[in-house]
Amino acid sequence: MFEIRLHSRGGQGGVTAAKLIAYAAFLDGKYATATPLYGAERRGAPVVSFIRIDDEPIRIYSQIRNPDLVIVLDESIMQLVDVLNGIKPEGKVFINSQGGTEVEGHQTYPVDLTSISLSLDLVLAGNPILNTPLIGAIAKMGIISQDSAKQVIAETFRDERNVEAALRAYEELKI
Amino acid sequence: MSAKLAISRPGEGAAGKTGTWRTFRPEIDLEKCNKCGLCRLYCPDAAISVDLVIDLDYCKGCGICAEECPKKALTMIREED
Amino acid sequence: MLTFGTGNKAVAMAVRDAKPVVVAAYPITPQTEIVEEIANFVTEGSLAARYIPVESEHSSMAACIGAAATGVRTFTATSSHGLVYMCEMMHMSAGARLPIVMANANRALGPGWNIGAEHSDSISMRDTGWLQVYVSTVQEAYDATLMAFRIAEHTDVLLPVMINLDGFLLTHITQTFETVEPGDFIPPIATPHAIDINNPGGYGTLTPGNTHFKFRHDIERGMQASIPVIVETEAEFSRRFGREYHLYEEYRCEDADVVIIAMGTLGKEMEVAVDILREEGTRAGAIRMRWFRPFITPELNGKDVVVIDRDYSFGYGGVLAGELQAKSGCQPFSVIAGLGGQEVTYDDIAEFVRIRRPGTEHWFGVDD
Amino acid sequence: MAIPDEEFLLKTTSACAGCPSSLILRYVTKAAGADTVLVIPACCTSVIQGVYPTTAMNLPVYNVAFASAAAVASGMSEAFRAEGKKTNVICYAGDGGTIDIGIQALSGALERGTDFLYICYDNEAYSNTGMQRSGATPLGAVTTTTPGGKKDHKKDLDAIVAAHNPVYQATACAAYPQDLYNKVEKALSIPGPKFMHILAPCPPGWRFPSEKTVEMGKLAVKAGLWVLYERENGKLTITGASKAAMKKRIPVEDYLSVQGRFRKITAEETAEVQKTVEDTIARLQREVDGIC
Repeated sequence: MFEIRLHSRGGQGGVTAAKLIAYAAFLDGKYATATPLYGAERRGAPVVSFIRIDDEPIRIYSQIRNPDLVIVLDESIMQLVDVLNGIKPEGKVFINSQGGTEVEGHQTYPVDLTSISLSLDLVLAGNPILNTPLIGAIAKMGIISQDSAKQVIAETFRDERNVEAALRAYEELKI
Repeated sequence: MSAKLAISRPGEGAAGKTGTWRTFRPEIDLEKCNKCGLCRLYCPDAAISVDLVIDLDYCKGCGICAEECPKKALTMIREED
Repeated sequence: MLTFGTGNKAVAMAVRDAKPVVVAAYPITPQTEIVEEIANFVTEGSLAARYIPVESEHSSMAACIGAAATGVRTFTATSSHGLVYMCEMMHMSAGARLPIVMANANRALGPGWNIGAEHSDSISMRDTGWLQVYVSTVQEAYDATLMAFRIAEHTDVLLPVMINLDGFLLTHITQTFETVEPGDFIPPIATPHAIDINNPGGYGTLTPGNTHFKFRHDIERGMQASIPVIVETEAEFSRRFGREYHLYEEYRCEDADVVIIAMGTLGKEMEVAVDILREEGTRAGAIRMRWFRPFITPELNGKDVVVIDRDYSFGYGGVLAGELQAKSGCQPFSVIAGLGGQEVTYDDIAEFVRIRRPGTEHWFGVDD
Repeated sequence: MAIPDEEFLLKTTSACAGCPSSLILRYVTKAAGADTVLVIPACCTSVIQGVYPTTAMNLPVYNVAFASAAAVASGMSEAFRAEGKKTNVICYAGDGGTIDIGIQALSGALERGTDFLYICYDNEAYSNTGMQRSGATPLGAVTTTTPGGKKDHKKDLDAIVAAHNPVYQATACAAYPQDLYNKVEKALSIPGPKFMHILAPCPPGWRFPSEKTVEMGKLAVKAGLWVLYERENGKLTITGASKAAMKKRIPVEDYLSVQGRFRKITAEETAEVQKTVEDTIARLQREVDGIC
């Protein structure tokens, strides 16, 4: 089982991003679940979502304690939340980062999703859309297939710029 | 019992012969009656027929008919034991 | 059709596929998505139902009663405070033998305010005459909702059915599930005591004690008759659509020395705990109770029993543990866990088995 | 409009002798006809139908819990309409079940545009349980829970209902069966939410002899304490005996003094009741004149 923990702020689309990643995995023929951790989150407050991907039906509903991958949609959250808590020794970290932030001891993938969206003017209710470029980046990491990533974006967003955002993130992420 | 819900079916006497409730009984003086029908109109229990005959099996003896009769053709008479 | 969505969405799609004539509902977290989806189906025309946006849960059940009394198929959904607010109408709907189907997103009751999963809301409705089924996957939420209509409307049963799904844990998780074309799986509804304008009657009139108890007894007859109807419905569902369900689900129980018993999502997660315990050399098994009303006593054959209750009856104990003890004579290790959405993992569940003391009660997170 | 001879209340209910509710119900059902379901919450009428297995009501009656009548009617009406049936759905509820515990469901059903007629028969107290005060009990009335006389005014139910803009709204009184019949018949001819508020002078509750039921209703109208009107598409029309009462009224004292429930009313309270009457009449007259 591959377990992903996604950290974001309310309004950044983290909950939707988790669903889209799980949906892409489903399209790849895998079993997948996406779970938002609800509390009294409001716009701007830290939010956590969980994604599980497996070849077998998933029977676990509790939170992910030892993620294989941590996604940080907002770098500034790292000041507030211990995003690496419980991460597996070989666990990887994806950070939406302007300055190429690296995390010690873990393979880190920094991509500036925010700039990609802003350059394409992909803004919804004042927030740059982060989940479409994220899908591109996650596809580059091999967690979901390119075909499924494309299909998910095509089914979910009408605006062609979302495809462009995903492609740019795909290209920017260095393996 | 196969009924799923208590469903009562319509019938006279659902509350018994309410005529036994009476202390006073209405009596019509046909000499005075002008067949205006107000007694029947106002009877809460529909105990007065279209022909203005009072059904004493059910009349509860409220006395509205006598009270409202414009010709004073109805009087309430004490029931005898 | 294979699809991907939340537990709430699965319930809404099952309702769409069951084609009720009237849906009356009031929104409440975490059930809201169910009524939003149904309102969407009605608006876009994929469900030809009357959607009544009532002003309270008391009225949502009342409106379902009014509609079901005319003999049409009805649905509503609620959660937590909404469910206990409609408590009076829960008794009225079952007492009037109306086959209403309702989804309940299990959620804690205040105070303090808590929107996490807990079974205290539905458990407190156990004596109303409603059938209660607890589901543990998005697929099961869809399947159980479809089956609920067939079970409720069966003329041997004629009792309302509540599908319970854990708030957030199941209502908001996104999983793969398959929808079906029900066809004639749910026969046309034929309520024998529906209002008949041509045969006037006083429905639910004043009923003296020496008759009233006969109607009460008939509710219990319907409850008992529901057991073969459930078995038959689940078998027919499996024949037609390929997915198997039973009154309760056993996991690795054959040679088990100890079984864990729970309902809802914990009843699925505990399978992982069983695998862990087996690897350690403990012969563990699991029984996921699906139907809480009618209560079906599983075969325990002298095994050690660990019961996890996501509920509590104050002054008494865990309700599932107590009922299992009363019905089977077992001496369970009664664990109270997961109230208010308290996080309970498969590791925690495995630990309950390791520390078990039959005949005692353990509050997870309190007694540690 | 000629009142049909057919009776839907068979001889007889177990209502008290001189019961105004029975009298009202006779004409409500005559106007509604056989294709009607009455939805009845807890009230005198849920009891007086008779005891299972026989009922005095010769049309379908659905008995429901106290607070739920309007919501049950909502579901019933939607189900009938969905099936293409025109069956009248009439809630027949007391003042407690309407003004107090049932007002939320009533408000919701009116707001949703439910196609039904809601009738509140108002005997100004919880009579079924032995005369406890309700929100409809008037100032100065003694009830078992206002043993010193009620210190608060009657709730203005009609103003609350009017705020929902129902397609048809009317008042009526047990003492004027023809007026009542006409209004029920008219209400049922209009689709959408309809409301009627009917005064029901209750002999045991109001403490007057059973033969005075009709007389008491007439006094209420003559004193202007109860105004007969209908409001259709927002247009108010004063009807029947109230036309005269709008111009000339008997003093409220003539009405209060003949009822045992007002035995403790003070002179100040009587003056206040009189003032309320004058204010209400003036307000209704302004509406008739199109001033407000």
